[in-house]
Amino acid sequence: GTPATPTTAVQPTQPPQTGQQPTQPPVESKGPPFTIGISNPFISSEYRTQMIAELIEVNKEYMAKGLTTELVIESADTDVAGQIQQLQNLMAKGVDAILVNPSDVNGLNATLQEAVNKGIIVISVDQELNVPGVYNVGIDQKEWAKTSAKWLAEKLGGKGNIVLIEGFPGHPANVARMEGVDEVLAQYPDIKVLAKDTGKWDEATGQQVMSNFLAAYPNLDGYWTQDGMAIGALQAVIAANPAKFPALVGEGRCQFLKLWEQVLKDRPDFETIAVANPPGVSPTGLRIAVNMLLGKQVDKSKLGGANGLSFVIPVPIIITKDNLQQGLDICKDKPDAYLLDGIMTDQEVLDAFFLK
Amino acid sequence: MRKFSISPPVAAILLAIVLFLLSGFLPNGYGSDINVAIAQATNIVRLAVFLGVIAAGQTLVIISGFEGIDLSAGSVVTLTAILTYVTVKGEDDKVLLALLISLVVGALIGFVNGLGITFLKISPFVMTLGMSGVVTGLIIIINHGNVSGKVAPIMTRLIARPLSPDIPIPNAIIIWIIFGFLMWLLLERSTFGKHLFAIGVNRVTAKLSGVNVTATNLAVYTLAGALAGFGGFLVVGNTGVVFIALGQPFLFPSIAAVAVGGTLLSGGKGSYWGTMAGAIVLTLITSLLTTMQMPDSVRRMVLGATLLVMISIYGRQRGFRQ
Amino acid sequence: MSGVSLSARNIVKRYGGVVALSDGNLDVHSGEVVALIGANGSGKSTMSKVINGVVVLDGGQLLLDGKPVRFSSPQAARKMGIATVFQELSLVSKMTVADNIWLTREPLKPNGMVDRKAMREKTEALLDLFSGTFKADLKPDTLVSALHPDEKQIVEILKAVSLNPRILILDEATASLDSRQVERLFELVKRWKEEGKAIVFVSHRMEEIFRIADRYSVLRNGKTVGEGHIKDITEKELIQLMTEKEKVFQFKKASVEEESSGLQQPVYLEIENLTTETLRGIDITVKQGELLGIGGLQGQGQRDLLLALFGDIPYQGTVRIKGEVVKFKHPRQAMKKKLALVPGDRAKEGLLYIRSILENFLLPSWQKYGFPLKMKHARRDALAVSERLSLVMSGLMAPVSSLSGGNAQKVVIGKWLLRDPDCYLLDDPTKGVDVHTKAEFYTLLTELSQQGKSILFYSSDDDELVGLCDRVIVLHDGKICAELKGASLTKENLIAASMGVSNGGEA
Amino acid sequence: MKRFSWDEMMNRYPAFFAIILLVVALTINFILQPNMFARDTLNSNMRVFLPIILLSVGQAIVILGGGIDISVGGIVSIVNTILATQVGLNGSPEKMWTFVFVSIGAGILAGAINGFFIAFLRLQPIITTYATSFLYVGFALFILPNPGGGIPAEIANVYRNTTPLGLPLAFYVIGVVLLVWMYIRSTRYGNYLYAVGGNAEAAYETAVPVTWVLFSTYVASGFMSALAGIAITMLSGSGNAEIGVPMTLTSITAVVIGGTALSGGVGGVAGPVVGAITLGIIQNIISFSRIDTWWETFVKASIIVVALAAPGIINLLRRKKV
Ligand SMILES: Nc1ncnc2c1ncn2[C@@H]1O[C@H](COP(=O)(O)OP(=O)(O)OP(=O)(O)O)[C@@H](O)[C@H]1O
Ligand SMILES: Nc1ncnc2c1ncn2[C@@H]1O[C@H](COP(=O)(O)OP(=O)(O)OP(=O)(O)O)[C@@H](O)[C@H]1O
Ligand SMILES: [Mg+2]
Ligand SMILES: [Mg+2]
Repeated sequence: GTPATPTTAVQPTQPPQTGQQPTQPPVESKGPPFTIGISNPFISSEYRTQMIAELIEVNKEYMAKGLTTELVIESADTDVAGQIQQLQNLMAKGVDAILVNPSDVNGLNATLQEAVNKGIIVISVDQELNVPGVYNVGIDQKEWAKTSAKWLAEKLGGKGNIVLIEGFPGHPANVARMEGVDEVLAQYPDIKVLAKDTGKWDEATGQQVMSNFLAAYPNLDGYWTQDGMAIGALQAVIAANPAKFPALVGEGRCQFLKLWEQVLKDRPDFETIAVANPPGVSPTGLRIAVNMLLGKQVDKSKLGGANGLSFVIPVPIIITKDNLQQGLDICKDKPDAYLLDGIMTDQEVLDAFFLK
Repeated sequence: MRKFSISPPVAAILLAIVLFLLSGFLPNGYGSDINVAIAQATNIVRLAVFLGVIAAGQTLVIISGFEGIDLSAGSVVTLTAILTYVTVKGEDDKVLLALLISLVVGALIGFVNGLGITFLKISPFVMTLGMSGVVTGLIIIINHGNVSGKVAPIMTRLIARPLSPDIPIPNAIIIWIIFGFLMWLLLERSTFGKHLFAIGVNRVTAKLSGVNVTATNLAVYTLAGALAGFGGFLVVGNTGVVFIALGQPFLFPSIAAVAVGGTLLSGGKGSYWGTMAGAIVLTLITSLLTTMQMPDSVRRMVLGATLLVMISIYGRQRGFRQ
Repeated sequence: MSGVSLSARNIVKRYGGVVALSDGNLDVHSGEVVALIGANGSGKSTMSKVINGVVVLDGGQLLLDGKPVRFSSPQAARKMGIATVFQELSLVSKMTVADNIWLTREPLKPNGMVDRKAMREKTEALLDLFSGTFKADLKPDTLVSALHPDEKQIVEILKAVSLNPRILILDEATASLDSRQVERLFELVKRWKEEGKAIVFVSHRMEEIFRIADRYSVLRNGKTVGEGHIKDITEKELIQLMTEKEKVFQFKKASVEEESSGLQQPVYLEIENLTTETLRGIDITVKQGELLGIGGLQGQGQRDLLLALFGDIPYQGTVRIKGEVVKFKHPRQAMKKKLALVPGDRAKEGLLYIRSILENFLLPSWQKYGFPLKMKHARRDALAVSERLSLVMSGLMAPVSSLSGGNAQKVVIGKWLLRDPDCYLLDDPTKGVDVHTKAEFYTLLTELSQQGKSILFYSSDDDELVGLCDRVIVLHDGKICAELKGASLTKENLIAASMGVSNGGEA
Repeated sequence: MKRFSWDEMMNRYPAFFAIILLVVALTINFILQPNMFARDTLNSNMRVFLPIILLSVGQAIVILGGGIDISVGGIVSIVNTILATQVGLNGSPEKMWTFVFVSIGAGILAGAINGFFIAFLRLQPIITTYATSFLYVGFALFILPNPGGGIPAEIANVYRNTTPLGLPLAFYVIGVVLLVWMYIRSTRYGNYLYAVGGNAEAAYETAVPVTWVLFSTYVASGFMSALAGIAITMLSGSGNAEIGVPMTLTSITAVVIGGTALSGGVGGVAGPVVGAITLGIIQNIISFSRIDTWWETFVKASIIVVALAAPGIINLLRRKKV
């Protein structure tokens, strides 16, 4: 039969008993090694490739200790239906926990619910979902955006003309971030937002949009952008080569830091900020999952979010002109596309989120 | 009595000019400032360069007829951009090697497309669509280790920067003009080009006039691949960075640019000048809608409507009743 | 069935620059067979398409039972009881025989589904009309693509007949039928006539016309030039009507001396036992400067002979050019050996309709102009050829589609003149070409042969063959059935030989 | 008996090759995933495949008639956004029913727009539907600029969890679609469709209402796209204007794998249904075969290309033998 345990009362570490049909994953409390599944519907981004690579890396640690088996990774460019298929395949493979980076705010709800009902620990990484029983692990997107928005507002002395380049409109992370930006800007009535456009989270579009803006508003005071689009935007500024660079927001990618360093050679007074958006939240999520599977008790008081199921990971690093060198040092032996990152250690995870 | 008619590329250019002039009156337009207007116009043309180059191969395969189309162009752009990026590693003297690699890899992929289309008689649409998936697969295989590389200063200098501080014409535009001239040479002043038009109109006539239809068809897909490869090289020179989704956004606009430029989608008639004009029109419309702060929904609808109008004007087919 | 009569008066029909009908007339009544006769391209098929509503007419009038009608579509004509056997067939090859025959008129079951069983039975009943004349595996469920040409033709006939029309147009319905099948068709035609159907019969075979038709109507270059009762006219007179030239061109036979000097010319082309799908062992020798005519009814392998020589279709046998054995696998190779082919269907095989006259002229020759192409030279050469051919055009950059049929045909020949080949293979080059242009062609051909070019000249126009050629071979069923030259080269002999009556001078 | 040739076989049973492919794929999948025929697994797979199956059916009808429809994904998006915004997460079943009908109306209207341009104005299908796909996705974005909204979970669960007689709901839907198709196929209209796709000129001469038949194929495609849109909305329960976009090319691939040639007039609807299922199964095989993550896309795309090329390869080999 199907499990009837109400999801709200689920104790993830004590999954409900179910029948022994061969089609059902073995869900009764069992010991290690555990199998953890990953569902990622979008591979055409460096964030995601770094995320997958780090997950594999961190899992090796646990494999060595005999706590987990090899990860079951479902990762391909696909749509909502495709991700539902990914999740179903993971369930069919009998995984003990699923880390999912969702492609849609509500589209996976029923499927994830099904997984939760099967006693699988489901963790949504990077993006917050509002599904009973599904945990979230990620940074606070709103706070993340506020950090750089505040920096920009202060750099402009509280007044000036700016433009905004956002990611995919309506994407949950983007919505949260833009809310944060709006909140900050609301405190600076003299900062005027001339225009806002989507850079679709990619460099080329960001570059195009910024080029358009620079042509339309040659005397721009500053701009706020996020993630991958920041490199494109900065490239556009360099190409346009205005007398005075607008104050601008950057991103935590090695490529950006190197560009920053380069610009400084010509314009020593150039300033920007890079707030890391760490793919490392996923491996951190993996650590949380493993510890939950091992029966460690989560300290509910440390969780936030609508359902009280969100693990909020602190932003690992913020680079300003003061610690640029630190960032560049990290980047020394890293590929250009590397995103400044932070993966919490097992101990840090235990200290931060679990009952002693 | 001669009917008043206007050639499609000219129509596209006129449309572009009219749109641009109108854009001046928009709230965020250039207004009366001639310098801003010039800057804006230059910028739009500069942005059109990359679309224009990528649409070059598309122009060729569409001219070759038999429902010719290249849906793998987007992923080839990404692939060669990544290859350029990792080959150059910031060193000027590797740039030529990277260019060569881009062209050869693009040509190889195009060649495989051509083999499937000419010998296995797979429809170009399906063949190049499938190939696009394969190339995307290759990109992921190459990219998963997080590619490490860098474009060379000379690439940035030659592609992304203006000619000189005093002459604010971006080099990209100059490259495009030279490229356009070469494309013209190929299409209008070479035997290959003449044969290409011939197979696009009528393959039987072409064969009976001594044209090697098979070889020409194979060559055109190979060349289209190489041109997409060149597009990838240029694009990475402009962005300075690579990422997996670099080329895909260029794919459908590249087909639209060809259509707007008046190249007959059934093959046998068209020009690269038209495609250049088409690329400018599309870039202009996109940028106009951006300036007008139109939401994405309106932008897409306007783009769709524009295309529909353009093809209604010169894309009609013959009716059954004569 | 009540009586019916249809008349077409002063029909005008243009296709772009080509005038297919300039003054077409036709009358047909219940219970009679009218033969619509004319040379190739004289407008017979166009007339059929005017009557059955497939094309829009540019002028003239259709009267059905005395009342003017306009057909806005094939449906409209069909509603009035007009059915057509199309020369090019109107079959969908990926559908079955039954589906094709009953398309749009499928018998339905009460639930709206096609009653396949009834349709099969009805098809079988129809096939019975021709029973015994085709292979047993032609069944209602056979795909049309799997049929032989004669079987397809039968299906096309049955398709029209199944409409039980008042007026039936048979456009060259006998062209690909064998004699037994033709016999059967004629029996049927007689029966239909008795039933009161009106029948328009298009054919190039005189013998058939005299057997079956009651009246005739002759088209020449889009104009009806004679109508009357068959019994009032002889075969010879009819042919005369069809072919009579306004005396613009006098065929000048090469004088005896020239002919004998021609005999001393070296051999250019030797063909031994050439065999293809349609050709069954052809042996020909052509001398330099010889103008060799190829005659015979349409579709006896003339086209294959030319295409095989030009490397477009595979063949067995030996071909020698100036003693050297060649086997071309692609027209390009034939071109390199200085051969040229003027194909039969200029629209489908000879021209790039939407491209310019210049490009059409130069298509086989671009390599000569280097890279970048020396357009000035190319234009100069094209202009020279167009002047030599007195091409009537608005300019070299105008598309070929803007030219009239005769001028378009000049372009097809002109593109080879530019390459100056040693040997021309001509596949009915004067089809649908007006008299003046024909005259110019004749002059050109004579000139070319005087310059020592060998010419293989297939024509469906017997006058041309007789008037121009040094020697004519007549093909019948893939074989040479007669060779006519000198005194034996007369039109009478040629026609006789074409019909397969091999009493022609087997000189 | 030369008549019963391979060509005839492929023509009579166009799904033949597709079914072989499906059987092979199922066998491999079964080896890798022994529980795949269990009720839950079967149901969970089939409910995911259903939207694309429905879409492929519509696409197949257009392709049979000699066209192609690039806008199907856009229509799916419109339907999805209508349902997600108008029914809402807390809507009633009555509301759902109402808007299911509205959605179907919208799908038919969108199809009719395509049909109008293609059948009556005689524009090229590929570029016309490409243009309208912008219109449709733009319109969907207009209805629902940001992902969100949805339909009530209970209604979604009906779709997800209904398994009458232990068989997935999708089987019944497919059954009904195939029955309806078999009915249509055996009406006059069915014959018209094949005639128009096979030889429009001959069909016209035979008094088939060619223009209307062409028009109807796009309407049918719009209708099926609406059904696909309803299915995917029931599957995901949420609204997203981009939801249909990736489905277009998949539907075309499914049709071709299903043995329906892009040239029209050959094939059927059963083949594309099989093709769509095969594509889904291939995805499963990749997933269960434990291929290195980074190779998955490449392997999958290569399998699809080989599947697309297979009939061509077989033909080439047969030609060689003859
Ligand atoms: N890609 C294609 N798609 C559809 N039909 C084609 C294609 N390529 C050639 N054809 C058909 O083949 C015929 C001529 O091409 P073919 O390949 O035979 O010539 P060729 O390449 O010049 O010959 P060869 O291969 O001997 O050099 C034409 O009738 C044309 O319709
Ligand atoms: N669709 C068309 N487009 C252009 N020209 C055409 C078309 N159909 C026929 N013609 C031209 O119209 C003229 C008359 O053609 P039609 O087919 O009526 O001749 P016909 O008497 O039937 O010849 P045949 O004996 O060869 O069948 C020819 O010059 C032909 O080339
Ligand atoms: Mg060939
Ligand atoms: Mg005719």
